[in-house]
Amino acid sequence: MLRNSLFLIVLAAFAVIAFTLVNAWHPAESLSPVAEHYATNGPTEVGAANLVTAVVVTYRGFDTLGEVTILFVTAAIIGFFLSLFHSESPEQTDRLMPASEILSTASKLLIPFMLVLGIYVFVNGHLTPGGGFQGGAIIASAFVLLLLADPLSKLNHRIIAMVESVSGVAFVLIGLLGIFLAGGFLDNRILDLGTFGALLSAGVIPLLYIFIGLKVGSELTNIIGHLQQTQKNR
Amino acid sequence: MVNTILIIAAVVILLSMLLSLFRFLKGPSTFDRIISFDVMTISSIGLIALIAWFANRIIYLDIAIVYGLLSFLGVIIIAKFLEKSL
Amino acid sequence: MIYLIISIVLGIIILIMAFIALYHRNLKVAILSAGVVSLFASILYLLLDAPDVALTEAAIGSGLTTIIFFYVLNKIQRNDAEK
Amino acid sequence: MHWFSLEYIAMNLGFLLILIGLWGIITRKNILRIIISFSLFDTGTHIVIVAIGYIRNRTAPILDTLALQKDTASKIVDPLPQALVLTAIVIGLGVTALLLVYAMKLFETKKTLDIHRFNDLKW
Amino acid sequence: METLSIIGACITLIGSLFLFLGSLGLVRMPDLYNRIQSGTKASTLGTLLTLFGIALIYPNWSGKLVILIVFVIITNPVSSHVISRAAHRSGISLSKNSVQDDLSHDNQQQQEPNAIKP
Repeated sequence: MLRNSLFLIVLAAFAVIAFTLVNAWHPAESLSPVAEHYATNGPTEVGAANLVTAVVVTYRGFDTLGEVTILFVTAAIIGFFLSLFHSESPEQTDRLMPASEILSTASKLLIPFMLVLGIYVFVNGHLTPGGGFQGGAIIASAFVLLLLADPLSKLNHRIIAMVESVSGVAFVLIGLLGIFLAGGFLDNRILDLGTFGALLSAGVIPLLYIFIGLKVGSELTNIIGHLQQTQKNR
Repeated sequence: MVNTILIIAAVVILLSMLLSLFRFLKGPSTFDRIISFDVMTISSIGLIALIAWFANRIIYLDIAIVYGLLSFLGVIIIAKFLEKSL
Repeated sequence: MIYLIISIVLGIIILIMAFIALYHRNLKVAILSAGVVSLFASILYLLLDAPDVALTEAAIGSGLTTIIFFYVLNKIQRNDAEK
Repeated sequence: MHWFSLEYIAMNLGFLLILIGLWGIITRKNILRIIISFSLFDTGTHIVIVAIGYIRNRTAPILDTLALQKDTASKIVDPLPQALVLTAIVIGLGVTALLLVYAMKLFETKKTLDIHRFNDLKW
Repeated sequence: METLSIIGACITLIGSLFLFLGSLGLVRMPDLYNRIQSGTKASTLGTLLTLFGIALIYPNWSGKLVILIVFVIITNPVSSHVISRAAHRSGISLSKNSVQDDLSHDNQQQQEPNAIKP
């Protein structure tokens, strides 16, 4: 009881801080100078219709590199941790009930659709909302549906690891090419900017997003696959 | 005219979400809550389409597709979990 | 105007769901309501003119997080039953 | 009356979610529930950051129509917070997955999820 | 053009009314299976009508809306099926007023050794 009241006091202090913050805050009337630069010069400098993509991939490409690295480290740690679980009784997999006819049929219909949707999302990242991370997540969910429809199926971890490392290396290589052929690391003006709003435009942004999408998708699939295998082992 | 009718439609969808929220709060079993979750997300697809109309941007419809997909997956996974066949 | 109504209703639903996520006895319901919080937050992002964030939240915040939660809960409960 | 607008509602909602998540993190006993509270906290901060970049009567920063392509800076909302939140959500997933796997491992060693039982390092 | 968009708006309104009726059934129905059928059937129809109405208002949006409609048609029945199957497996009983339970009948038949394979 005493502990809870102490926590309540701490929380009240936080509430006061939050209230003062909200009370002193006024909604912006115009863009901040940085954002204004992005908005006015972004379409001509980067050529991406989606300004968020321009910020994520080009102007703040280092953030994305760090983010992808964090995801990679997370997936590696999770794989390491889950491999520490010792497998005992494999006959327990027998009690898994197979998925119903309707679900397996629907998943056969839906999985290609989801893969295509994921590819659409990350190829069109510079034109419509979405991008590598969302597309990767959708591809990973397609594999989740595969595992749900058939609990005994197994993902091939070697292929997943290969896709992941190849796309990671390609991402960094394209970034390094930017130093030599264009203005700096992860500069997208290696290729021609093309016509604004076309699918093949904005320099290497579609290419970069394809690699990010494959990398994120294989990492998330890796996590899910490891989790699902530990389910079966015990 | 069209705008007014669509605003009324959006308000009706919000009311239906509140009703399914009531079932979520009351539902005796977990399955009632799942079905209420399902109805909420299905109604949200219509709501997102209406929001896309209000904002006059076609790109918002992409979100509706992904939204429907992922909520479907969530429903399937919790059902399989309760069936003890995950 | 309609944005205001939608955002108020979404806010009410999100707050109620957050309280359920903290205080419901059943852990499955708590995870489910955390997923609902994420899903409705994604509609709120859409109202705030951030479709990119809405897509990310719908795909990652609600979808994959819920899936991983259930895998882990399944593993824990199965261990619990064996004990 | 100025409180009664979309950006203030979103801002207050975000801070309330942050407070709820904080309360859950410090008072709940079950580790999984602490992780759920952490994800609520996450969502709250994201809502606050997106609400900072919101400007009234403007549209999303995706220039797919011709009308948006000229005089862009006076028609779109701030793209910068959105990009930051995009990064934060993905990292949030990684952190949550890591926390969950740690919780699994903790459960395997001690057969409990009660946070008060993990007092090995307490003196 | 104007009449078409007004018709589309009315169809959207009817769709949202179906969504409302679906969740009303969710609140009012006596047992879980009735709730499942009222919730998913009515709300599927409601979503379809809503999307179709918007497609009538903006004909150049109809590509994405058709994809969305096909998608809703595939996923919704599957999810309701999976929920009801899981509920039946975990032993939630039917309401007292219901008269037939074919799935448990089938399950009993499958457990018998000489049952005919479907």
